[in-house]
Amino acid sequence: MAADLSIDLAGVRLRSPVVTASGCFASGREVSEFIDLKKLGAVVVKSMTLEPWPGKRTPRMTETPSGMLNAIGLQNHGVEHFLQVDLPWLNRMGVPVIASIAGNTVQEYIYVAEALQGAPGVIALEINISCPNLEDRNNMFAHDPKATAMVVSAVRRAVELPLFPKLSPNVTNIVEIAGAALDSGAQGLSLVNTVMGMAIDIHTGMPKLAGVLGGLSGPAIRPIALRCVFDVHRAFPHVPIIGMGGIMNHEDALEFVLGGATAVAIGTANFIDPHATIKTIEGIERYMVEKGVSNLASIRGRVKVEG
Amino acid sequence: MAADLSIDLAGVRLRSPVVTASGCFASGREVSEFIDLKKLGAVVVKSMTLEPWPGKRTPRMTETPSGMLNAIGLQNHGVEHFLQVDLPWLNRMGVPVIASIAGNTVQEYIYVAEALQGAPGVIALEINISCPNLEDRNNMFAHDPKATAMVVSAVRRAVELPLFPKLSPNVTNIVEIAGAALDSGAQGLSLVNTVMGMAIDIHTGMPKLAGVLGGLSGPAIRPIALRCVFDVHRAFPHVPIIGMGGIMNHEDALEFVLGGATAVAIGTANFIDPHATIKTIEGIERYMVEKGVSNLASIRGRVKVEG
Amino acid sequence: MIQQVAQILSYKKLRDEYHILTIVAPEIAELSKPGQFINIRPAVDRQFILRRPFSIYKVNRRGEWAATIEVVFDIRGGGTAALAGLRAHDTIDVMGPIGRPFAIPKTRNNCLLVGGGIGAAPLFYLAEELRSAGKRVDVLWGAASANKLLNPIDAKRFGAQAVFTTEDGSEGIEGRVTDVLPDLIAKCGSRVIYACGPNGMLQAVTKIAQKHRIPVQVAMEELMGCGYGICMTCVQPVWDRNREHVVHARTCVDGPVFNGARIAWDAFPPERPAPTAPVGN
Amino acid sequence: MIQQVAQILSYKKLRDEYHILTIVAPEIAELSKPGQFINIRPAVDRQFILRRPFSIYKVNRRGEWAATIEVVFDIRGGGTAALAGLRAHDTIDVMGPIGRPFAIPKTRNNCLLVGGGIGAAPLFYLAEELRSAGKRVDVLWGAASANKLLNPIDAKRFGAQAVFTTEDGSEGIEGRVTDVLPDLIAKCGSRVIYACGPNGMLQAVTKIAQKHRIPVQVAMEELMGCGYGICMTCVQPVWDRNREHVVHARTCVDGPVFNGARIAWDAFPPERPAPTAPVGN
Ligand SMILES: Cc1cc2nc3c(=O)[nH]c(=O)nc-3n(C[C@H](O)[C@H](O)[C@H](O)COP(=O)(O)OP(=O)(O)OC[C@H]3O[C@@H](n4cnc5c(N)ncnc54)[C@H](O)[C@@H]3O)c2cc1C
Ligand SMILES: Cc1cc2nc3c(=O)[nH]c(=O)nc-3n(C[C@H](O)[C@H](O)[C@H](O)COP(=O)(O)OP(=O)(O)OC[C@H]3O[C@@H](n4cnc5c(N)ncnc54)[C@H](O)[C@@H]3O)c2cc1C
Ligand SMILES: Cc1cc2nc3c(=O)[nH]c(=O)nc-3n(C[C@H](O)[C@H](O)[C@H](O)COP(=O)(O)O)c2cc1C
Ligand SMILES: Cc1cc2nc3c(=O)[nH]c(=O)nc-3n(C[C@H](O)[C@H](O)[C@H](O)COP(=O)(O)O)c2cc1C
Ligand code: FES
Ligand code: FES
Repeated sequence: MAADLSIDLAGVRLRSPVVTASGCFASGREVSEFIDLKKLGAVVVKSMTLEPWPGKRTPRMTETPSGMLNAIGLQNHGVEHFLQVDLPWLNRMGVPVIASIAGNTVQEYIYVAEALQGAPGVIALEINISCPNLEDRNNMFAHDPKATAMVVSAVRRAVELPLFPKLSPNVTNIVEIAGAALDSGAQGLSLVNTVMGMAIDIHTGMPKLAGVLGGLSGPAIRPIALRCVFDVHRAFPHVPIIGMGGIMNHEDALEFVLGGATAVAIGTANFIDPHATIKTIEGIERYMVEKGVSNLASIRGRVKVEG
Repeated sequence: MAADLSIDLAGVRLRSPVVTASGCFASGREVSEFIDLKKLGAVVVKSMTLEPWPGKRTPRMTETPSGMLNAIGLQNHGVEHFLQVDLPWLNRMGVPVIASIAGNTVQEYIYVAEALQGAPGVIALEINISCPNLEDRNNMFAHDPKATAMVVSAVRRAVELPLFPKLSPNVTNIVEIAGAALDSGAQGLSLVNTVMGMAIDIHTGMPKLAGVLGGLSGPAIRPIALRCVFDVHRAFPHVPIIGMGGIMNHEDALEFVLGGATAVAIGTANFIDPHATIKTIEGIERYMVEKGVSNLASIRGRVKVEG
Repeated sequence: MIQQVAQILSYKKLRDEYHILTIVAPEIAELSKPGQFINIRPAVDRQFILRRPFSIYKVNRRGEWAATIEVVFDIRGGGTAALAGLRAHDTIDVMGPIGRPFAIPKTRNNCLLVGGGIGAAPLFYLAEELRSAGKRVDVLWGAASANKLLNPIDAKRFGAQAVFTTEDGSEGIEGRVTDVLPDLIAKCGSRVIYACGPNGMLQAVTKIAQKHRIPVQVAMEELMGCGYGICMTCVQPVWDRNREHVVHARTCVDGPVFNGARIAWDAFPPERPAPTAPVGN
Repeated sequence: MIQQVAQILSYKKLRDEYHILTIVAPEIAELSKPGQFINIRPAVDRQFILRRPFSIYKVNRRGEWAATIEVVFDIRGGGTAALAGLRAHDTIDVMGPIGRPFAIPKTRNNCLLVGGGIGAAPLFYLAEELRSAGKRVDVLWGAASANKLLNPIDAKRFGAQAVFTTEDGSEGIEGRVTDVLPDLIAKCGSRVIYACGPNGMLQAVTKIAQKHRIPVQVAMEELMGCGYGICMTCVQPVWDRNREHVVHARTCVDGPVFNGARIAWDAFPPERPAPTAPVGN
């Protein structure tokens, strides 16, 4: 029996359930030396802002047990550069694009979104709300249901594209934030962004990141990310979810699908192995054939729990 | 130069800065086959409830990258058994005891605390508020500043002992919860409890824990726990903190001290090596001698960051 | 109980199926009794952090240059894979001996040992002790197929009767141990049964033993966080003395050997667990 | 750039101080140029998950049975420790060759190579290429002490002038490379400088080169998440073309070799960083 890897993501049919995690794939050029981007469900590009952002000082990264902390500071060339340079290239590659947008004010999100409206090959916007809100004492948008609703509904009004707000796991009640995002017009959700962490060099007394605090990613956070996906899926069973966090291979990816993810995103694994996405797709296909699973939708969220 | 390892914890002088993490040392009997408990700052015993609790079904544990998930369900023999059996034994061992108390209602916390008031050798209470609150739709006490305040102030009124509420990292703003606990009369804080997570067996479709969700501990969570300690210490520089989360050796322990911990607790590491606490103490002493640190208080929170 | 860094005396394969490590650990060997286990840290610096428990398969108190313990295992994941990579002179961190051993009967003589697959491991050490105590030992090994039967050659050596069952009939009788157990009990005049293997098998063996009114000791397995009694992850549901309530006993130190009649077999987890309050812990 | 699982041809130690791995990687060897590096995954299943970057130390395009690359390293932590445990026939996952190589000057002839400690690694490969291009190569190695000087024997072989400085005076001139650099430039009539080593040294060397109005190429190091351009962790502050703004260039693919004059040396992190908004990322 042949396995159909295609999935429906908020009305868009994707060739495969595997996409890239924003900021862990740049715009795909470097990785395309190793893999055929067309095999991916979509490329989720590095979050873009209105103007180019320089990002933070170095050190921007440090390793921790089974993970890494990063504090890049959203270095990116800005939405114009994306439209002029990266998007045309991605279109030539023939892979659907999910544009991740970021900003420090609601207005900035709106400007970036408007610039992307109608851009060829952009099938959805991922809204990276794990950004400090300059208008509210630098609180993360993602940490407050109201701020989340503000950004999402503003972008909703500005564009027609399907919206996937990307939620932070650093919250008491991710279901509440998810609800706020969905009530504000989101078609789906991306879960999750990095977990806030820190590391210190005990010999120099210096923080290991110039930004002091950073985002934890990699296998270490997989159980945390999976729990977020599970909780949100049980609360909103019909909402498409792009699940991510520590997915290194097809087995990890399938854990997320059984937990409630519609699609999975691969982030840190790309740093270790440029073929990680493709190997994951191939592994999922093998699993489906072995288990006689004709399409992923049929096992989504099917972890055996009561109710 | 000799290093003085003793510390002041909310007015009590402890022989060493290393204590045990509740639930990761039972009451010390098993570990005493391997180490001299007197060398520890204190033994923090498994959380106790009013009545004996049977705990959850098995499987109660599963390994994850650089960590483990547990869902024990606070299996314990109840406060009476502790007073009759465990405490007298611990007193004979000559080690100070921090009693961890838990419950599902504010009243239950009060009963357990009252039973412990004046118990010999009990130098403080750790209040495990990572428990479902039966009176509020099973929400964790630790996830809500009001519920946290309710428990802490109630226990405050009930007993004279120094109180160390143990906070959960699964919150949006741990500083806010810490503030609520301190305003309610806590002398110090224990940071942190486990991070909520989940794992699924993709071959059976079963959750890997009978409780489905569990608490993540071990090296994987160290950067997260350290960030919590750092944030709370910067907000409340004069409050003693027992820091924990993934501490496996003296280097990890010193990261927490530089980040703001007064004392450190060793949990999961005891499962791997019954000598983990002692080795950590010896390593801290070596470090102090090498660096010419006369007492730990002098480097507490001294990570080199602005302000 | 002892913790020590011990040296590997030898590694060998058994029938291309199982792996045997002989570990130089005089004190542990000295103290150990059949049914106990050791808890090994296969490696440091790996993504898995915990120890791995293994039954004591054989003990050689007069080893070439020091007393040794043997463990036999099959490769399940990272830990056993790391152990299978060890060679003579490598060292590993070992804790043991751990847990309640099998009880050697004073009066009863005919002992029947029932083992499922690799689960038969502790029964080899037990058989030796029983025989040196002058008991009659009969053996019933079951497995999915011939290659999964644990060391039948030795089993035939010490078994007055040595019966094998395989589910695919590739060796011995086609079927499961429980199919032949009743007849074998009668035939051997068994007065006590020792069993180790999958839970399902242990439960079935217990039922049969109870029908025959003979005591049965079962060696249980459960996921272990610490392996020495401090974490409460490894519990079994057992009846309290007056058989009123089911309580949780630690497999590592209150077991791994239990009286089969004390296990509350029906209290094991449901097919679909309900999400319960996550931490606590 | 290529990713492949490559076999170790040999492991050897250099002066009890450094470790040398010779790796069979024909295609990578074929493509590689001096100044480029390879990114190695020392092991799987470890608590550390990322690759480790190493300069290409030597290339042998006519290896005994296939073209090989050599890397030389000292043990800093888990990754290099794992690499030092590799032996002939072991395999590792390698990506390379990566990054902007050193530029070989068309007209200028006298090339001065300045290396600090292990940082001298890529300069050995460079020296070979320069000399086969008919250039004069002079060498200035500095280190804390004699044993930390990288392979001075070879350095003397290919250096018209080969000068060594050690901070403790245990070999060569007591002091730092920058103490002798000005004189050496004059003495050798150096027209271009290639430098690799600690940031502080590279900055000082750049200043001196600029005073002498000769171009300097520096090979920089920075923590690398991916080593092939997708994660933005490895950036260096560099001046944009019209020297108006400092922009962040990736060390892995926009470097590791930079024109020393383009690095914004004063833009490096402050002693006490301020906690800034954590994620984003
Ligand atoms: C008392 C006792 C005695 C045992 N004796 C033997 C023996 O003699 N020979 C043998 O081959 N195996 C034995 N086992 C099972 C053995 O411990 C596991 O096969 C081993 O831990 C698997 O580790 P892994 O990393 O290779 O597999 P993984 O599946 O990667 O292990 C993942 C986690 O699950 C745990 N685990 C997996 N299987 C089991 C199991 N069956 N029981 C307990 N924990 C498990 C591991 O310890 C680890 O924590 C025994 C188990 C117990 C509890
Ligand atoms: C372009 C480049 C070329 C290099 N060439 C060499 C070489 O030829 N010989 C050599 O001995 N070393 C070289 N290094 C440094 C080498 O990469 C580190 O020594 C190594 O990564 C340390 O890994 P570890 O696990 O042993 O140490 P750990 O300290 O445990 O490593 C922890 C983390 O820090 C990173 N790290 C540590 N030191 C460095 C460093 N100096 N530069 C970049 N990342 C670092 C590691 O990659 C890892 O991610 C080079 C680095 C770069 C960037
Ligand atoms: C270096 C790095 C940069 C990242 N940049 C972004 C980003 O720009 N926007 C975003 O939404 N997430 C970003 N992330 C988060 C990832 O998209 C992903 O949510 C997270 O890393 C968890 O997945 P993983 O464990 O597979 O990496 C970044 C992560 C890393 C490690
Ligand atoms: C098996 C297990 C049982 C635990 N039981 C308790 C408990 O009863 N009360 C409590 O406050 N914390 C409990 N904890 C949490 C630990 O005390 C500690 O906060 C956490 O494990 C992080 O530290 P570690 O990474 O060093 O283990 C338990 C943790 C584990 C792993
Ligand atoms: S494994 Fe920890 S108590 Fe048994
Ligand atoms: S290391 Fe990832 S961009 Fe350079």
